[in-house]
Amino acid sequence: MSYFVQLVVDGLATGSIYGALALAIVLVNRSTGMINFSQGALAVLSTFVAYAVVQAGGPLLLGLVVAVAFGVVLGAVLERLVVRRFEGGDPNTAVVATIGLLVLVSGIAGAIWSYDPRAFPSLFPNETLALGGVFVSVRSLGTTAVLVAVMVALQLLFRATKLGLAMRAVADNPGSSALSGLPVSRLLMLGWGIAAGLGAVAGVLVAPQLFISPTMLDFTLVYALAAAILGGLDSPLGAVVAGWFIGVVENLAGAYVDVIGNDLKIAVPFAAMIVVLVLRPQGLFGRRTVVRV
Amino acid sequence: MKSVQHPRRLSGAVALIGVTALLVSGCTREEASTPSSSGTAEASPGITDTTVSLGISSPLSGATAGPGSCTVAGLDSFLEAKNAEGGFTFGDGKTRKVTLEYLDDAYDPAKAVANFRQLVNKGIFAYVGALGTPTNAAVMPIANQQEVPQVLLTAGAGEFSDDQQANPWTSGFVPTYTTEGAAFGKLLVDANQPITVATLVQNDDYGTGYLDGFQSAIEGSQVKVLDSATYEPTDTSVDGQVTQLAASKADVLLSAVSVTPLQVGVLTKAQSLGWKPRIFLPSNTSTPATVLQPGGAAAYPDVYTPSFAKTPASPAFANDPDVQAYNTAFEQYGSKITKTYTPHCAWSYAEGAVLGEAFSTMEEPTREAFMTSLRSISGFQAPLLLDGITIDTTKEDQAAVFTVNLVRYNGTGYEPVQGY
Amino acid sequence: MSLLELQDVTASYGQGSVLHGISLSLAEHGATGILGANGAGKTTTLRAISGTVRTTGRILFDGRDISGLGPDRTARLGIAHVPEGRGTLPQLSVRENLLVGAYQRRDRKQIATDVDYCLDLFPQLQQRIASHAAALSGGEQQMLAVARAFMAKPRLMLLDEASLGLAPSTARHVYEAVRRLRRETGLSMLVVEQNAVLAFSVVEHVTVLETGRVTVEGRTDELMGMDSVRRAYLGG
Amino acid sequence: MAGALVRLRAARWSRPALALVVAVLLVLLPLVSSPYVNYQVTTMAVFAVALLGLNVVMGYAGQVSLGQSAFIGIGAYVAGYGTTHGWPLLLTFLLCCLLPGVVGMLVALAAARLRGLALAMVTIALPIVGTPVAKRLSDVTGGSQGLTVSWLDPPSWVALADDQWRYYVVVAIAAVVFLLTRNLVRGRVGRSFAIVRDNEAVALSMGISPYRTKVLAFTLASTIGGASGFLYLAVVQYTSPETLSFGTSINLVVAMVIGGSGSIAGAVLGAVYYVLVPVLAGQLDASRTALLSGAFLLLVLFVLPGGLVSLPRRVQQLLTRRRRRSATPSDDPGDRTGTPVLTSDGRTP
Repeated sequence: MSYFVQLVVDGLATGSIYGALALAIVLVNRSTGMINFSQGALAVLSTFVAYAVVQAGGPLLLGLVVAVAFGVVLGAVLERLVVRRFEGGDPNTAVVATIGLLVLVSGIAGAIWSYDPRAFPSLFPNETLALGGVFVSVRSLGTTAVLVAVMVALQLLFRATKLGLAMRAVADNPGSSALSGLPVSRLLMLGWGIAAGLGAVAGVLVAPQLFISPTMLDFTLVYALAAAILGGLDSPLGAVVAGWFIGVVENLAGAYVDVIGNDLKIAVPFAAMIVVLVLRPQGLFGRRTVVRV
Repeated sequence: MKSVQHPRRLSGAVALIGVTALLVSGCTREEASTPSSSGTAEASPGITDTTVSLGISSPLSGATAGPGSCTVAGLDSFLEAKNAEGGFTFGDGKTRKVTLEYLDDAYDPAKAVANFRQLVNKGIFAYVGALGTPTNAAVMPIANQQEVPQVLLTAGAGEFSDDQQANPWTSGFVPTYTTEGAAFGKLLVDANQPITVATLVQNDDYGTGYLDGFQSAIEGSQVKVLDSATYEPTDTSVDGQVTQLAASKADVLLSAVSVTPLQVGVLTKAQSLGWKPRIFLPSNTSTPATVLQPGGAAAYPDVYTPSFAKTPASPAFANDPDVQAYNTAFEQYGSKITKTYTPHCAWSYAEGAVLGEAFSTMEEPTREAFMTSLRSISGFQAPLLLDGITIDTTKEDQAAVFTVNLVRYNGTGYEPVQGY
Repeated sequence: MSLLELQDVTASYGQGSVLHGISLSLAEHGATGILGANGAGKTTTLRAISGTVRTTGRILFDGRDISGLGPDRTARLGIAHVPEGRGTLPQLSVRENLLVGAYQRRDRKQIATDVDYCLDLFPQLQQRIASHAAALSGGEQQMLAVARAFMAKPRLMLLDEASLGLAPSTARHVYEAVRRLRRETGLSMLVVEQNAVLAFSVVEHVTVLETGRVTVEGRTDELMGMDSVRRAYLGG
Repeated sequence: MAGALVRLRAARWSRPALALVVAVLLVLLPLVSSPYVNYQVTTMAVFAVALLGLNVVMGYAGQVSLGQSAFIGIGAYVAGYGTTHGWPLLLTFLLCCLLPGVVGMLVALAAARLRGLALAMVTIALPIVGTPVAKRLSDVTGGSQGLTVSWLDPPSWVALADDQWRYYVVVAIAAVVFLLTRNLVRGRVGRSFAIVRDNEAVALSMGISPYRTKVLAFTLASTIGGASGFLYLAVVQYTSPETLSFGTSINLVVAMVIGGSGSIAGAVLGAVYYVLVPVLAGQLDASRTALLSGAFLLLVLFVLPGGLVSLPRRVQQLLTRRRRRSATPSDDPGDRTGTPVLTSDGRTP
């Protein structure tokens, strides 16, 4: 029994990593209506900034603050200088532009810091708690706690603030939003900025486990996209819950189903995702949209 | 979404432009060869009386770029340092400087093949030291068909070293994964007592090679494998696998994990579950500073690893002249290519010396002569190799380095071990 | 002084000009209908005012030249544009659409009152208050678009083809509400409408455009007397 | 206006001539150029076919697919298995098209009702799951070490080198696939793709089932992808799970958009980009390839959001803009209602 619970706990910890990046994806989608493939790369670059602060002898918390500030500015600047060109055009071109950003930003990080993973300090003590035969690392608990706090904050931002409402309106239809006096271009910049700042938080949270390297989040991004879409793209709660779901299901399938094994366990959450999407295209927590013609 | 309308005549114009561009940049059908002015035999491409040109394609971007960049940086450091001293002395009495052309294949076999062909087209003499099993596997048949040396590969898959009859133009440098796995097996068998083992291996030739070597070594002994798990190099975490293996409560964990953060994850997770077996780590993820210290390896009774090269950063080797020469050369040349260290940097540096050794007995400026020289090195003490490890290229089914020393972590660095 | 004054305004999309020097003026609390055939430049005139198309010439709003300002700036000055084709935010609920309309306002209590007023104006929206705008019928979407524009507490509303694609009874219903809105709030309006009967129910002045130029203008009752106008726009 | 007419007439006259010139050049090229150039052009043909398939589903039918690499992979594995087991070449080729086509159709049957990102995630599952499956089926696929083949050597009756022979075989097959696809997308099927892409409601009202149309597009795309897998093996002579990795899929989507989405020539240009940019980046600085190719990608998109294929149009546009300074970015004049639905080649149906 404790073996089972341990696997679930491990899965939740991994799922929190997926969820952290998924939140940033959801945020950009809700505030600009786009999917940003460079989300992970931006997070990595911001995390490298935190790394540089720590290398220079600064405390990690300062590094985090600097990284978040850097992320916000980076996101806003990229939106203004690069992404703006592709807004309102062919959505495929916009997505490919974000892939271009992904490649470019990873390349910049690689040119400055090289590619081999480096150890990264943790905000939380490197200890393990034993709870009735189940072991949980303080780091995972801390990561999850921050994640939940961020998720609640985002949920509040979108559901309960005027700014959140304005960001959603702009994501939905920028032209129509402008007619109500919304400062569309500033809101788009802000959306990218906040998302990249959030990405910096996610990066600093997961870097102690994943080690920092330019490609740190490349594969996590796939899981994070799956979590974001499974959760229903417009729901922070959905993104986090779906991240956990993927982490847990993967672990259990790998450990208990011999045919699947550790090599094919990745297929299980994806299969689940397909089933969910076919039955409920708006995702687990997404709001249903009925389009009348 | 609006579609873009394109005039149809474009397609023709476009193809025309493309083909013309290629024709302009392309070469004539004559084989590009750089004849040597003198010498009894006609010189192979890429070698003159004063220069020889080598090529390598490794992953220099993407997830495997860390080790990949090191295979270029270490080799380049050795070659450039030697060039700065005047060059390499060849068996025909001439002194030549070596140039190294390197390209990025991002671990993509199709790109590696294209890179290989590009390098050959540019007229390299030999293709050396490339990293990656699928990439080198894709290049191997072409290299052997075109009779271009594809040698001293930084790839531990057996297929590059197992059969030199079938692939006479290919050779591996680093010990095969099988060699490393077998060394662990032998250590346990020699202890002559019942020992239980759990294994975690990468789901590819690296993992299976490791496991095969280990299992054939323990066959018929008192050593039992209780549980095995695999992981994908793309996994975010291997906590689930470690939890699964911890349930076996085995005495030994063989952790053939090639990804640094995942290997650290293994070390952290097992002890957090209260499972403290003896740990076997592969040679590429056992650097004290980047793996053992972050993973808290001191908590385990013993951590073993196969080793054949000195760790340049280790204080134990601070006064070693080889290490000092390496550090100087790397600072000057290699650091332009990568700023992070993996053992591959030291390995490929040593590989440069092996090339030099082969050049020193090469009496004709031909690829055939080069292969003959390269295949007849034995007892060569390359720089950075541990005492007792020598290069022997005369075995038909082994890589250039086919012995490893098992060493044990002592909290700061490694020390030789006598037994389990 | 008139609230809105266009002086020799031209506008173009890429290649060809659509407006060739339009001049018109609208008094405070007044309402003018713009009539004309397809392609005459009616929608472009509204777009020129709200700043969604590039123009030359002068556009004075409350005495201030607003030409060259973007739609968000003109909106903040008090111009609410209800675009052709229902300007709603499909992924947002009806209530959220109304709140977005009130984005520039700070008077929270009055906003709540105005939401209630809108729901009183368009009772159908009351039942759909939590639905996505995308789930509304065409008529309901048009009502929502008008209500959202009103939520900005504008001084001028630009209403573009509010009857387009609606069943005649629904269209009448929308225009009845617009008339009530005008009566009760004194809101100034520019109304573009194919269906002149509906337009005439709201406006007291009319401007007729032909291929980007003003050809006729005058009070509604004057134009009703003109044969050409009656034939062209009132079906006899 | 008159100038444009003259240009059009000239274009009509010169098209067959131009096609002839291109064909002759393509035939002569391998005889004079180096094996390396031949190899690269052959590789371009391989990826042009892969991009053509992707273009059918993404460019023409407007459905996102991040799974194209999986079909190349399946095609390459089928070709490898067929070659090592001595199947006749034609049969191998047909199976290379058929099997990926069936897989593509099955996935589409489940997923074609989805849109946008949901569809993207379902399709990305193919390479994500396909990679470990390929490793698992090591008896057929050679596992992670891959499958090395030696085939398509020139028969004894032709006096051609390996690279020349493979060039002709691959380019000929690619040309046939291009011709067939071109006729398809310019015909009734292509029109239904365009209608479904632009407006599913309109499609329904015209009696076109968006669902069936999408399934057809996916099936075609995966079939063509399988064909390119066959060609891939012919050129590279090796395949491994890396071939079907999702990174390849992403790169293909990039190349398709860069070339020009919804355009036959765009597929060719995209392939040229796909093959040449890594070479260029490697020439500039092999240890900064990611940075260089990312920057290059953004640069091209910035200048040519419509892809490389829009270059002549873009040049023309810039020239006109210089002439008439008042021009603004194009936008639909709102007074006109009921814009006709355009097919991909600009005619009304």
